[in-house]
Parts: sequence; C-alpha cells; structure tokens
Amino acid sequence: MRSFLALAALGVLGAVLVVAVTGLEPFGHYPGPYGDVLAKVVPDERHTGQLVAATVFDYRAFDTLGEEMILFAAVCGCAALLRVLRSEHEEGEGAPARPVPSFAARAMGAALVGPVMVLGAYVVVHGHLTPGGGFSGGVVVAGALLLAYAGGQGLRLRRVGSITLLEGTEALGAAGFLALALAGLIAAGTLLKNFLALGTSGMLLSAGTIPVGNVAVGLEVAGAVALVFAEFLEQALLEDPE
Amino acid sequence: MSLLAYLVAVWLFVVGIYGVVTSRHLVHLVMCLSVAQASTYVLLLGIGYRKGGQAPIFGDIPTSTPVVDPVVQALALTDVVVGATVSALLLALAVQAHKRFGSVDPDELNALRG
Amino acid sequence: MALASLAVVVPLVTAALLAGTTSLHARRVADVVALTAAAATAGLCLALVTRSSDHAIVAWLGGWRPRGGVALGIDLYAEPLSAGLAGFAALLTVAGLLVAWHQVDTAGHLFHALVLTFLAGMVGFCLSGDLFTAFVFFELMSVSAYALAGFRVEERAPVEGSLSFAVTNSIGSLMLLVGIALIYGRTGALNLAQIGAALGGHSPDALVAVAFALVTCGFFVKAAIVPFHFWMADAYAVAPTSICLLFAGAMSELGLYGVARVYWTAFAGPLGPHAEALRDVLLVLGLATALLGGVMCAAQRHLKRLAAFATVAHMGILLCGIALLSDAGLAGVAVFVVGDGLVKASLFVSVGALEHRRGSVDEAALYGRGRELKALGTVFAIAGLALAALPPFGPFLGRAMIEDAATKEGLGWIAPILVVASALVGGGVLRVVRTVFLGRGAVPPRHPACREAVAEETDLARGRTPSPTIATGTTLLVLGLAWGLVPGLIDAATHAAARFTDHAGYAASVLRGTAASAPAPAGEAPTAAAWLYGLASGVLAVAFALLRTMPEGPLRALHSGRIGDYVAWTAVGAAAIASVFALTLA
Amino acid sequence: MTFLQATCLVVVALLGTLVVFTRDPLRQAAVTGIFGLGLAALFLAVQAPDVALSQIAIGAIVVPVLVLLAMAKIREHDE
Repeated sequence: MRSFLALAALGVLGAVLVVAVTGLEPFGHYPGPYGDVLAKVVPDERHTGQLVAATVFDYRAFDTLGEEMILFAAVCGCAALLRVLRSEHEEGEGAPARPVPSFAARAMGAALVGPVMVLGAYVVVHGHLTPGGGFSGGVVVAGALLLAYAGGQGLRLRRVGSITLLEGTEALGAAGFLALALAGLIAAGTLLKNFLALGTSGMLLSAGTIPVGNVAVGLEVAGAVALVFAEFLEQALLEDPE
Repeated sequence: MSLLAYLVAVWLFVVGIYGVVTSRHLVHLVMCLSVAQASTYVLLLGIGYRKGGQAPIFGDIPTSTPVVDPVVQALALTDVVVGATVSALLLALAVQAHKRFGSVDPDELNALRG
Repeated sequence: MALASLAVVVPLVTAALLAGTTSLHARRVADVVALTAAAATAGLCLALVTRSSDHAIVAWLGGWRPRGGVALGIDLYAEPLSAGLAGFAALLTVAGLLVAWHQVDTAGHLFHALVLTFLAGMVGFCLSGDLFTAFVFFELMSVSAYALAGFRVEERAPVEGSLSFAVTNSIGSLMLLVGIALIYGRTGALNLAQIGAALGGHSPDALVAVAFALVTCGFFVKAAIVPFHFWMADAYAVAPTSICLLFAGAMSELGLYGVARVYWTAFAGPLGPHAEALRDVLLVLGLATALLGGVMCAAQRHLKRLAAFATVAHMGILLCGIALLSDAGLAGVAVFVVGDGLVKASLFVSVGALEHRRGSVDEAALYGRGRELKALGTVFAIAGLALAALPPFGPFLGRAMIEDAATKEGLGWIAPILVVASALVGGGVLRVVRTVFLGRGAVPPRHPACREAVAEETDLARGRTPSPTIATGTTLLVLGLAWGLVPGLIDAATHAAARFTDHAGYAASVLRGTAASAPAPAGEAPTAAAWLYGLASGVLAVAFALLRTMPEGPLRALHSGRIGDYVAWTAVGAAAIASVFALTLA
Repeated sequence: MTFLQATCLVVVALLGTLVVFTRDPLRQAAVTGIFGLGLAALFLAVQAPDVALSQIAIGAIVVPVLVLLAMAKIREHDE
C-alpha cells in the first residue's frame, strides 16, 4: 500500500521534474554570470588561480563558515547521541579479547601512518594552488589516524585521553576559522575580509587568508572525522545493557 | 543527449526516496538517502559544466581559457559535507535504535504513534 | 554593519569554546556562558531592529560588493522583521537555557554547544540575503535540532522521534537544494535580489514554477504543513522541555519565514500575475493544516503531543496569513508569531513542570492528580484561553489582523474556519485543566504512546519545580498576554511588513546600495467582527473542553509513527504541489 | 557531451539504483563505496577535481567506515 502510494507520487514528481529540467540550458552551456565574473576577477584580486578555493574561502567564505559549523554541530551531536550512559559499561577485564591484527597487518599500518599523514598535510597546505584543500586533506589525516588504530597502536581511546585530544583539535579548528573571520572584522572592518598580503600567485605563501582558512578547516575536519570514528568504535566495543 | 545529466539527477533523486520509503533496515535507509543526496551533486555540476571548459584552476593554463563554473563546485563541496554529516548523525541514531528497540527495522520502532 | 555579522558569530564562537572545554565539568560556568552568549545575540538582533527602522542594513561579507548588478559575495540583510524574528529566537533560547538550568545530563557542555549552534543557524537563516547561504544555515539549525531532539538517548521514544525528524527533514532539505539548483541554472545567481531581478520581466515557465514549488516544499517540511507535518508531534514529544519551546516557538516559524522571504525577494516579480492561483493553493494548505492540527490536538491524551499539534494548527493559521500575499496579512503573521510563540513556549514549560511533579504526561494517568497544583493549573487555563485567541491577548491580536486582512481581500469566509481551529486547540488545553487539575467529568482513555516510563529530566526528584522554570514559564506567559496590548504595535508591524514585501526596494538596497524609501502605511486596529470572532472562539473552546470525547475519525491511524509512511506522504505532497504549481503558475 | 561523461552518467545511475535495491547492508556498504567512486569519476569528467577529491574522501573512506562500524555494533546481537 505504502510503496504503491510512493511509486505513484514519485512517478508524478519525477515527471514534473523532467519537465522542469527541460527548461534548463542544455548540458555544456553554463549561462553565467556568477562563475564567469569570478573567473575574470579572481586572478587579479586574490592572486590565485584556484577559483574554487577563492570562492570557498573568500567570496563565499560565509557558506564555508556555516558548513564547518554544521560539521562541528554534527560531531557534537554524534558525541552526545553516542555518549556512554551510566547504565552501560565498558567490557570488563574478563571479556574475550578482540582478535589482534597479525604482525604483518600492524607493520603495514604503522608504516603507512607517516606517509598518509604527510600526504594529508600536503593536500591541506596546497589547497589554494591545486585541487583538494582543507576538507579532503583533513579526511586523509583522519584516515591516517584510523590506520594507526588498525595498526593496533591506539586501543582504549577513552582511557588514553585521545578523545579529549581530538575534541580539542576539532574545537581548535572550528575556533580557528571563526577567529580568521573575526580577524577580518577587526583588521579590515568586515567579517571574513582578507587582511593578509596577497603575495605572488602560485607561491605556497600567497593568496592572503585562503591558505590559513585551509589549514583551520583541515584541522577541524581531521579532528571531527577522527572523533566520529572514535565514538563509533567505542560503541562497537561497548557491552549492551541487558 | 543534452538532457542526460539532468535526467540522471532526477532518477537518483526519485530512486533514493523510493529506497527510503521501502527500506526495512535503518543503515540501508541512510545509504538510500545518500543516493538521493547524490542527485544534487550531479544536478549542480551538470548545470555549471561548459563544453570544452577546463577545470577552474589557472595553474598551467592561461587565465583566458574558458573554464567551467567554479561556483557550483563550491556549492557541491558544501553539499558533500552536509550529506556526510547527516549520514553520520543518522547512523548514530541507528546504533541507538538498535540498542533501545533491539531492531533496526524502521517499521518496528513503535514508541510513538497517533 | 558589524552587528549583523556578530549576531551570527557570537553564538558560534561560544559554542566552539564550550565544546573545546567539555571535559572540564564546570556545569554552572557553561550555563552562564551560554546564557550570556544567547542574551548578547538577542541584544545584537534587537539593536539591528532599531538601527534598521529607517533603512535596511546590508552587510557584504568579505567586503565583496556587487558589480554591475552581479553579487560576488554574500550579504546579510537586516530589516525589522528579519532581525526581529532572529531576536525572538534568541530570546526563546535564553528561556530554553533557563529551563535547562536543572536538567541533569548535558553530556559535558555538548548540550550548550548544540543549543548555541542551533541559535546561530536560526539567526544566520533569518539574516541571509543569499539563497544558498540560507540553505547552509537552515541545515546548521536542522543538524543541531536532530541531535537535540534525540538528546535523551537512554529512552526509546527520543531515538525514534529524532530518526523520523532527521529523515523527513533531510528529504525536505534535498527538495530545497534541488529547487536552488534549478534557480541557479536559470539565473546564474544565488543572491535573492539578483535572482528577483533576473527572473522579473519574464513570464514564468515550468522550470520557475517547479523550482519555487520545491523550495516551498522544503520549507513546508520544517513548518509542518499538511501533508509534511507527521514528524512534528514525534519530535516535539520527545525533546527535552527546554528544546521543545525553541522548536515550537521559533524553528517551525522559520520554515514559513523562508517561504515569505524567498517569495517576496525573488519570485514576487515573475509570479505576481499569478498571485491569485498561488493564493488559492496556499490557502487550501493553510486551512487544511489548521483544521487537522486542531482536531489532532483536541484528540490527544499525551500532553506533549497535544502541544505539538497545537503548533501544527497555528502553523496553518500563519500560512493562511502569508497566503493573502498582502502587507496587512503579513503584519498579522508577524504579530501572531511572537504572541503565540510566547504562550506556546509557556505551555511547553508548564507541561514539563507537570511531568516533573507527577512523573507522567498521560492525561489519563494524571486524572485529578493536579488538584493541589493550583498555580500550574491557572497557568494552563490562561494559556488555553490565550491559545484560543480570546481577546485581548497576543495571539488574539495576530489572528484578528489576519482575519481583517482576509476580509479586505474578499476572503472573509476563512475567519470562521480559523476560529474553529483555534477553539479546538484552546479546547484541548482547557480539557486538560478540567481532567488533570479539576478532576471533573469523563475519564479519558489511555494513550498508547504514554506507556513509556518517563525519565527524570531534572535532578530534583519529584520535588518542587525548579524556580528558574517557574520564573521562565510565568514570564513567557505574561509577555505573551501583554504582547496584544503593546501600544503602536499594529502600526510598527504594518510598516515592517510593507518593508518586507517591497521587492523593488529590496533589490535596490542590495544591488545598488540605495536606501529604499519604504511606504509607511498606517495599521488598523481589529474590527468589531474580529473581536466577535475572538470571543466566539473563546466560548467555543470552553464548550469543546467540556465534551466527553473529541471526534477524530480515521486521522489518528494515519499518524502511524513509521518513517516510511511519513516519507511517502512527503513525496505525495511534493508531487501534488509541484504539479499544481507547474500547471497554474507557468 | 563526451563519451566519457555519458558513460560515467549511465554508470552512476545504474550504481545508484543498485545501492537502493541491495537490501543487505554489508553488501550495500561495498556497493555504496563503488557508487561513491563512480561519482568521483563523473566529477573528474566534468572538470570538478576538487569535488571529486572530497567525494573520494567521503564516499570511499568516511561513510563506508562509519557503516561498517555501525554494522559491527548492530550485528553483534543478531548472531
């Protein structure tokens, strides 16, 4: 009954949407003007050729601010929803040990942590020159932390205090991006306004606040993703209350 | 042919929602939602594409080269993050639902009705 | 200039600081810091209201002003109505945090951080002059809200309610985003004023109509307009009391604000010639929502669900006010939002207090057990009468202005329907006074949803109601009652609404930086007919309260609690609205 | 539209459908990962390398890992 209702409704909705999209310019004929204006002004005004980075971290930086805060709120939300309640408890000492990864797997994991971490950092700091940036790079760094875990080096997250550390990193990244936005307000009179020297296009230290924003976002994303991984892992290790 | 990208977007949207309606497993439901979410990426990038345009990064190409729209890419980036965060939250809720109800069938969650 | 930016950034910075120090366990410090931030946000928004009383404040973030009519960056746009709504949300946040003062489990400072990101989302959404930015902050609000609704994870109901909430609202957000993408594909613009300029002057085609339909549906999901309303009772019944009052008083209203904002900035030009058709569709939806919400409210035995369906009914009344597409109607909506929001927030606080004192929210289980709680019973009774729009309180003034505006448009016949809807809501609340606080009359049957054990939200086990809760609940109610008596309110609201609907002035102030000279029409006090309608709905509410059972028909069975059903209805609603818009507006 | 783009679009549509109709969540997690990579390929084909990288990070790392962790929790009692 429900699926028939849904089929009929979605059939109609799909048909209406098809009619609507026929009103769009044909594929391959972007009408502008927004993107074209940006393509014209960014290289001179922002000293970077990475139009997407300039859009994300300057012209539409407020969206990115909101996006980072969505990520932040979601991480707070996951941490709150998965918090360990008093009625629950961690596996006791006598609980069966989880299978230990083989030596080869651990060695592989450990050997990869460093290079993957470096790769992530590289992607983050080159965000104003090449594709990638804070978001992709941050996830890669979080992936490195996961590898470290898979390598058997970070068991018992809560006890080691790494969750607190990750929380701190995440909040620091979020606060960092907010601070960058506020610095624009203080130094240049407008929220999110660039206040750093633009430098020479193509150099690592150029494009003003864009690379700084990338680093802040990278920190936040790395902390956030790793934190969510940690929360889910901790749940998987919990005993359910019966 | 010029409509293919948009039609694929419409299809993903519709089929994703159909999956959500008929889903019998919360984790499956979350994945269906992400399929519907993917329709917005395809639609946005399809709209911003320009025939023969290069990626909007003037590194090795002169700044007079025609490029595809950077704005939709910025929007899609935000969209990807939003989709992922919602998935993470829903998965956290699915884990809790399993703890409280002993089931992940959305039709067997029955604490509320009427 | 900086005021608008700070109103968004202050709660966000505070949230980041609180979350970063979550392991310090300094609970009262977190309470005070969060309260200060929310109060500061409210102050900033109210300062924006006064500063923008002559001409709107446009803040171009990053300093990127538009060139040749093309917006390069994002603007925040503050005028009395938008800044006022943001300020109202901030005030309710202060109230919510006060109610949460004695909430036991706040998961470190995560609860406070989430409340503040929720607030920042609402403020950013209200002030955004850019369609996609509005979407981003709408999502910030939503994501925080999902987590807050499910905050009491130790129980079953919050998990289920939060899941329904998150899934249906995510689908709403998707529709909104598809609509935004379609608009961008047509205009190449995201700035609302620029979209309005690009769309204006062309007669709308299917693309424009469907895009507007999808944006509207996305907002309607949040506003719980029929048939997108199913999730609302489930989410509101399970959230902590402190959050319920924010949801009912501010979040739902923001959905309708979104529709109004997008219509009057971007679509009023192209859709203007089809305003009649649009009005009919919105009116049908509004009246259906008002009646369904009223019937379901009166049929409830679960007090939090009762309050939630009261919200649904009032969303319907608000939509009717917007549907008139007139300044006078919108002015009534603005007045109603505040008056009704305050009273409803106080009702949620009172239900929370009752739950705290008697350990239940089931009317049957509570029968006669509220006899000693005289003060609380009085609050319930006054709230019931005010929600029934009895003159001269806040909700009455708003509804009266909507009714008079409707009469002016030749739609006087909707007034009696709104009377019935309000009376059903007020009757439901007054019936609770009869059964719980007076212990008179028929015993209501038990409600299946009430069998859930009610966990303690506060650490004072069944003792007195915490004094911050009493103070907050009473203050909210008194403010809601007094709202109808504020001198000059009608003129101010009418002026603000005229500014809000002036799309040419909006475009000029955003794209060309000229201070629009807004027309300043005088408002009109409620007519005798509106007073009579107000009295009638008060009397009718008392009559409903005395009835043994309320007719509910098969409606209740539709509210099955199943996510799949809810999403199916969402698809039905979207398909219907999109096809009707495509046929009549294009 | 180039042949590459058309192919990617069709593949993405098929994989998306497959995700919806794969009812076993563990198998679905794998299909979702492939769907995510398909999307990334499509994004590269329409000159959106930034989005493609994010999509790989999300679609191939974050979401599948979260699904597997959630399933690890959920399945522990079903066995």
